[in-house]
Amino acid sequence: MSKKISLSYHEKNGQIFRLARSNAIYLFLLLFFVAACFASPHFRSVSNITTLLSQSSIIGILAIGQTIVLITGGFDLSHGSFLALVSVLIAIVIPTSIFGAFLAAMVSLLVLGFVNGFFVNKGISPFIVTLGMQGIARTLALWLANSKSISFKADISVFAYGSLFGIPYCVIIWVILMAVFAFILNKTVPGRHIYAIGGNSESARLSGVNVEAVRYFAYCISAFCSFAAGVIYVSKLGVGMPDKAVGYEMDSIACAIIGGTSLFGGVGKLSGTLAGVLIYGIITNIQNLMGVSAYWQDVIKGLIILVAVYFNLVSNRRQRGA
Amino acid sequence: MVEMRSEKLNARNLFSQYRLFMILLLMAAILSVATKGVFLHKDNIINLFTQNAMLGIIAIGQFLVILTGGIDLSVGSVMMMTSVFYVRFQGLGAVACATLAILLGTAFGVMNALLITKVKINPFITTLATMAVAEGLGNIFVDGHTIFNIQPSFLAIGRVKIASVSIYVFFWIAIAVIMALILRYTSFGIKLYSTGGNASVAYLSGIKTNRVISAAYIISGLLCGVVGVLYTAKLCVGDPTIAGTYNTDSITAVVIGGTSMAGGEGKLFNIVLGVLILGMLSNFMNTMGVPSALHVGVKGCILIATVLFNIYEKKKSK
Amino acid sequence: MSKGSGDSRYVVQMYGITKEFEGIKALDDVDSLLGPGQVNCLCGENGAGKSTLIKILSGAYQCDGGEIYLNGEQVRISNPKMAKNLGIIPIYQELDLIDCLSIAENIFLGNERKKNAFVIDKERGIREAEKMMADIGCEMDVRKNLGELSVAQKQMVAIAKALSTQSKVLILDEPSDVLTGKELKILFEVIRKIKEKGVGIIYISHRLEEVFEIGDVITILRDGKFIGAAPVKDMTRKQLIQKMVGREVDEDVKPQHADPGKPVALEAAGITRGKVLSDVSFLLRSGEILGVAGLIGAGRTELARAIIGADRIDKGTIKVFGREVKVSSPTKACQYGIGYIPEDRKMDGLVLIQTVSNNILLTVLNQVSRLGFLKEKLMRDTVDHCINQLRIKCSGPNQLAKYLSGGNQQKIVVSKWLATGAKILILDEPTRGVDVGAKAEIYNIIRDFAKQGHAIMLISSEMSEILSMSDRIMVMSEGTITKTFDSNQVSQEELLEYALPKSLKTEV
Amino acid sequence: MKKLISVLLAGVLALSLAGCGSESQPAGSEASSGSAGAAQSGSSDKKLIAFSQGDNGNSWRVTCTDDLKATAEARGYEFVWVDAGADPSKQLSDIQDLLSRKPSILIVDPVQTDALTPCVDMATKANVPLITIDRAVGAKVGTGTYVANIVQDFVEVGRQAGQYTVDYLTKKYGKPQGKVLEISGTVGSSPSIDESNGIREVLSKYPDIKIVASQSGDYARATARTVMDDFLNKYPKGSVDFLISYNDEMSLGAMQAMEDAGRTDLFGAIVSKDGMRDALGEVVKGRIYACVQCTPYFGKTTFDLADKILKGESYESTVNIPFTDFDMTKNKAATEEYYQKLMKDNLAY
Repeated sequence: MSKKISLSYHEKNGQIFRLARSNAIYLFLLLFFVAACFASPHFRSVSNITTLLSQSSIIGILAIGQTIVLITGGFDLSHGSFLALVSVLIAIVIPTSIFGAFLAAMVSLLVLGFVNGFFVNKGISPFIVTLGMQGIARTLALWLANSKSISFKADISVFAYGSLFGIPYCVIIWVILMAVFAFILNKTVPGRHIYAIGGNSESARLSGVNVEAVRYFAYCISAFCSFAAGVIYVSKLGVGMPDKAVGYEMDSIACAIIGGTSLFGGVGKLSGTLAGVLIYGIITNIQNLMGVSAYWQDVIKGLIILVAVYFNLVSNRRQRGA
Repeated sequence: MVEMRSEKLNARNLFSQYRLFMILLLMAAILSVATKGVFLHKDNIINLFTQNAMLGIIAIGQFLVILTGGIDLSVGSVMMMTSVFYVRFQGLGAVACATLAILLGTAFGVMNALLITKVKINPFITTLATMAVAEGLGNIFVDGHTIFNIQPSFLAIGRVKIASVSIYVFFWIAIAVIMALILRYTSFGIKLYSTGGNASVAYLSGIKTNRVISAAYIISGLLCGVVGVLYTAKLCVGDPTIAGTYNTDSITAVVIGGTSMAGGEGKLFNIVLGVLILGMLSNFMNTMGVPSALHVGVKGCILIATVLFNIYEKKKSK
Repeated sequence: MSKGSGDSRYVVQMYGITKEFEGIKALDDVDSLLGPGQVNCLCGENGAGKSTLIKILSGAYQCDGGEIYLNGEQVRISNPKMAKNLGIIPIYQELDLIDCLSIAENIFLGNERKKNAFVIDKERGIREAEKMMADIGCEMDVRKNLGELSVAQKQMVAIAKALSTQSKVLILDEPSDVLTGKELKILFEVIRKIKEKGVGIIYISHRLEEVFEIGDVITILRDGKFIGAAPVKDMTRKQLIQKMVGREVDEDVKPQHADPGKPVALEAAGITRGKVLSDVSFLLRSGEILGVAGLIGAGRTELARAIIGADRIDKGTIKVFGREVKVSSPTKACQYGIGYIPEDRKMDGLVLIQTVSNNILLTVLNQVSRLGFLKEKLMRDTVDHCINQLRIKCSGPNQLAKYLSGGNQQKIVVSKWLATGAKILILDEPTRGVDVGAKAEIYNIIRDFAKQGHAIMLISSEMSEILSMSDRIMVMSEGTITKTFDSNQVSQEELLEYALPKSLKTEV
Repeated sequence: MKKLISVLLAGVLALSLAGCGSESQPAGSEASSGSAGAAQSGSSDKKLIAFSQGDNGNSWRVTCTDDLKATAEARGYEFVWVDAGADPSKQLSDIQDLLSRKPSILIVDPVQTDALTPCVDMATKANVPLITIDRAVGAKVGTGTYVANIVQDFVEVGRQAGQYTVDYLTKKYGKPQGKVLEISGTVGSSPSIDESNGIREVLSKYPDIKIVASQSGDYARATARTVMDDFLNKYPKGSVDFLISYNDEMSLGAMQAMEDAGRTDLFGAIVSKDGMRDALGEVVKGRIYACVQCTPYFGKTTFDLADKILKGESYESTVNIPFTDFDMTKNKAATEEYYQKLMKDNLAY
């Protein structure tokens, strides 16, 4: 009897630790946040927090797509170019019709996402496919825009700057997408299949999962997220810029990995990614607020990324150990 | 590697062995027709090699890393950092400073190696972070400035030519040959390929896999250091913005060279070809006046195409 | 030209099945019949085409020729999903389960329990999964991640999964490979249950005793050709083996006794590691074969890894030929002359994408090189010697390891350690997934080592193998040694008795 | 758990490093550490001037930044600056961050004209006077708190370059004719576009002058060098007359290519832009025909304006910084003198 009790107690104890560990990245976020609050009084102001959130929304939305692709054991290096392409497409079509512009952008992005999926299904390493696509999409953007940036009259700045009850629309969009895709990942068949093929695509195939279809699905989601992020991007700038948004894919990947997504697939949570994005956002924001010299910002960013990842790593290792 | 000997027995393998070489010849043919023979002109060939020597050397380091199943995103940035480091501290005298610069590059290699093998952080994220660090340090060294006043004595080295071929090319060839010999005639070669092919097997067979992997990253860092110094000599400038495309281009070249991202498969000779193919491509596009906007796209297509071809080849040879 | 015709008395009829891979006939005009409630055992050496045949039946491959009838109607099975819908459920050798998903999710992967077309009904899934696991006699929390389970438990999940769909035909490919006594019993229970439901079962195993225990009909293949089919009762073990191998194989073996005078090669004392190994001590003499029996997860592999320094140990000392040594890594083990032939060949044994030669040389690189420079001739000689010594069938030292048969791959792994001149060899499941012919060869090789005075530690889940090979047998359970026997004074039952965890004793 | 804590500490360490990092860094240390101090005390007697640099990625921009910083500190302002690394989206974010520090004046060097337009609203909302330098933003000066714009007219620069081209060729052939190579700036960047418009505006008047090849040199020395290598192979000696290069970096790269290829025929037939010291040296040596200077030294003009604004005096809302031409034909003396000055003070521009 007494044995039993002590056992259950032990169990509970273990659970508490496990809880702490499985949410290690939030612990880090919290700590980081508090530290930032002490580091600069401007940081804790409500306005700055809202700014921080709306600034993070673009990367945040990209990171959603990135996480999903990473979970399938894939990769998406085309985000940056996709963003540029969306901005250009919208800028070109918007004079004729705003709705048409969004539709055009979305459709063509989904097509490109599908192409990514196609080649990955052909057995090429996703890294290569999307690296290639990065170049191709960039070229498309430059070619469509004839290498110039395209400004347009229509005012769609509401997406980036407008707000509802003080909450910026871009943040709202971000939250909605988070919710939707979190639901898809955890509660729906295709969602679980995404984890399945990430864990072991052959087994999934033999279990009758349509692996190829799932891959298409994942890369299209990623492309769709690029579209959504692109809308906010272009509405933020009010210009179609074919040559900008370089290297955003690296940011989205970094965020996902900081959030505990594995590069080998099968493992990852959108909630973790969210934490990753916020940490990432705070890094730049706080450094700007503290007036850290531009040159040092890179160095420190690099270091903090390493620390954050290591932090997650250790906690997970121990979790497995326990 | 040892494999080579056997594959010669088999005609298809013979083809797939020298496939890239044939692609290269094909491109050369097209180019020389398109440019009305200008391409085949001695100067142009030389200049093709000179232009790509730097990338060529970096790609060798990248190749070793990818062979272990890893990836090094920091090559370009480390190269830049060492370059500006040299310019910043050239006061110490060419030799001393060059040595220090190369050591700095190596140090970054060591840092990557430790983070990956000891701390066990994934290579991608590790090198992504060290890339940022190198970028930052590079700018700090020179305060973001491009520095021009470089000791002429040093620049003279950069001007040295042997049979009207500038020395960078010889550096490239030398390093490539040495590395090829190492891979072919030393146990390190087998260890590297095996570790890349299946680390757990290698480990259980008594190979110090961590050392092997570390070696790859350290060599990569070292080569970046070397290139950094050469680069300074070549362009007579310490410029903190040159990291540019080297990071991805080196990977692209290695992959076009038929190396598998999973590690364990690939041949150094083909990497040299990969670099040349990439070089010919931009050489072609510039001479043919292909609008700059299209360059990246074309590169992307070629990249995917070659890998598709490789996969197709593998399927056939099975 | 239709050979047979639909006959509803059979669940499955396969006629003239033919399959080529790049010109090599993997299957050549093979027939097979399966009645309802029947267990049809597919027998044949590795490469005989067993796996190919069932992969065709389950839609993983398409056959180039031949017809398949299901309950008398001809069917074309173009993909796994279709096979599932037809009620043909395979459980492959490499379990088609996914570690990062929960047990319930694994069971219903591919046909999830849904609220509607899109949304999963978690609760219902869990409820049904629990019931299914209970049905096949192992209750566990189905919310657990599969990754946390033992191989045997996974096997059970795989079976539950197979039963989750309305199955007409159940295909079991080497299910017993990872199972030991108790689980095997359960498995056979389950199979008998399924038979009663009129489900046809195709059963593949290298362990002939199982064939005779559970099988109704035997279908024998050799080199992709159909050799014959017969009811189990009309066939003796010897005949079967003869048909499979196409020649006489002398299977019965007599343990030879190492005299206790021989020097102690390996002495482990109080080896302890976390929860998996507690205070393990034993002696291993030169020229002796020490069998290590036990159920999956008893800590046998863990012990081996601890000895060769692949995993760090918390406590305990290891003496090699009387000298106490600190084995901190396999590299060290290699230097002290301890060789380890791991359990999982493809994962830990071979670099599949590498040449035979490089695989063999992996352990002796330092011997065949000076200052890191390879001595070509010495290399070639070493490799040739190994290939000849173990009669490894390969096109040459530069063939890629992945193109070799299971048996030959295993031989490479063994020769890798022979080359080092290791005095102590630890073999972990050396005959798993190896066919009868090669098995006998490997047994002989092992005995030869012993004769040459090597000390051998043989880990195996096949009680018969342990009994026939070992001089002494030590039984492990829950990370400790429960008993050590002299092999000629112990029975399977005794071994099992000691192998079972205390917690389970009551059940048996 | 211990390990976790250790890592937590590491995290804090990394952050605090962010603080001290800025001190251990010579440039800007004063400003940032000062700002940190200001953060704690919440009040600082110095007026804060915030500067958002669009792209500190080339020495011209760096010189510009340094000049602003030096001038600001000389005049007793607290100066903080941020680099957007050529990413307009990041620059807008940077500006938001800077504004939340409530500077007295915000100076912006936009990555791109239209894209940065929103920063006017931001400044207005925060009620901080906004000055743009080097390029304008899409809004009219005077809207909200967008008080002033200090620029150079790259179209005009282009016209000048075009004019030089015409002069040279006319001198060479007696009448305006000939084949011209062009190495342009970063694809899609507004200065590159403006300049090329300016050039074509002029050359369009002379049908016999043809731009036979144009490639982007990315405003970078290495790229330009590669491009030139290929040009030289395609156009053997005598088949081209003139090279228009969009900045000095690229001109110097191109000249290295010529030197290494032994193709000195184009020396002295180059028009360049910026007025970098080394380039001026080449002008003086006569190897570059002409160089249109656009100065990175905005400091004086900008802060004269800033002082006025803060004192509430009247001021010009649009200032065009004049550019000087360096060549050995019209402005020999001026050129040589300026070059000597640069050598003496060891300045890049």
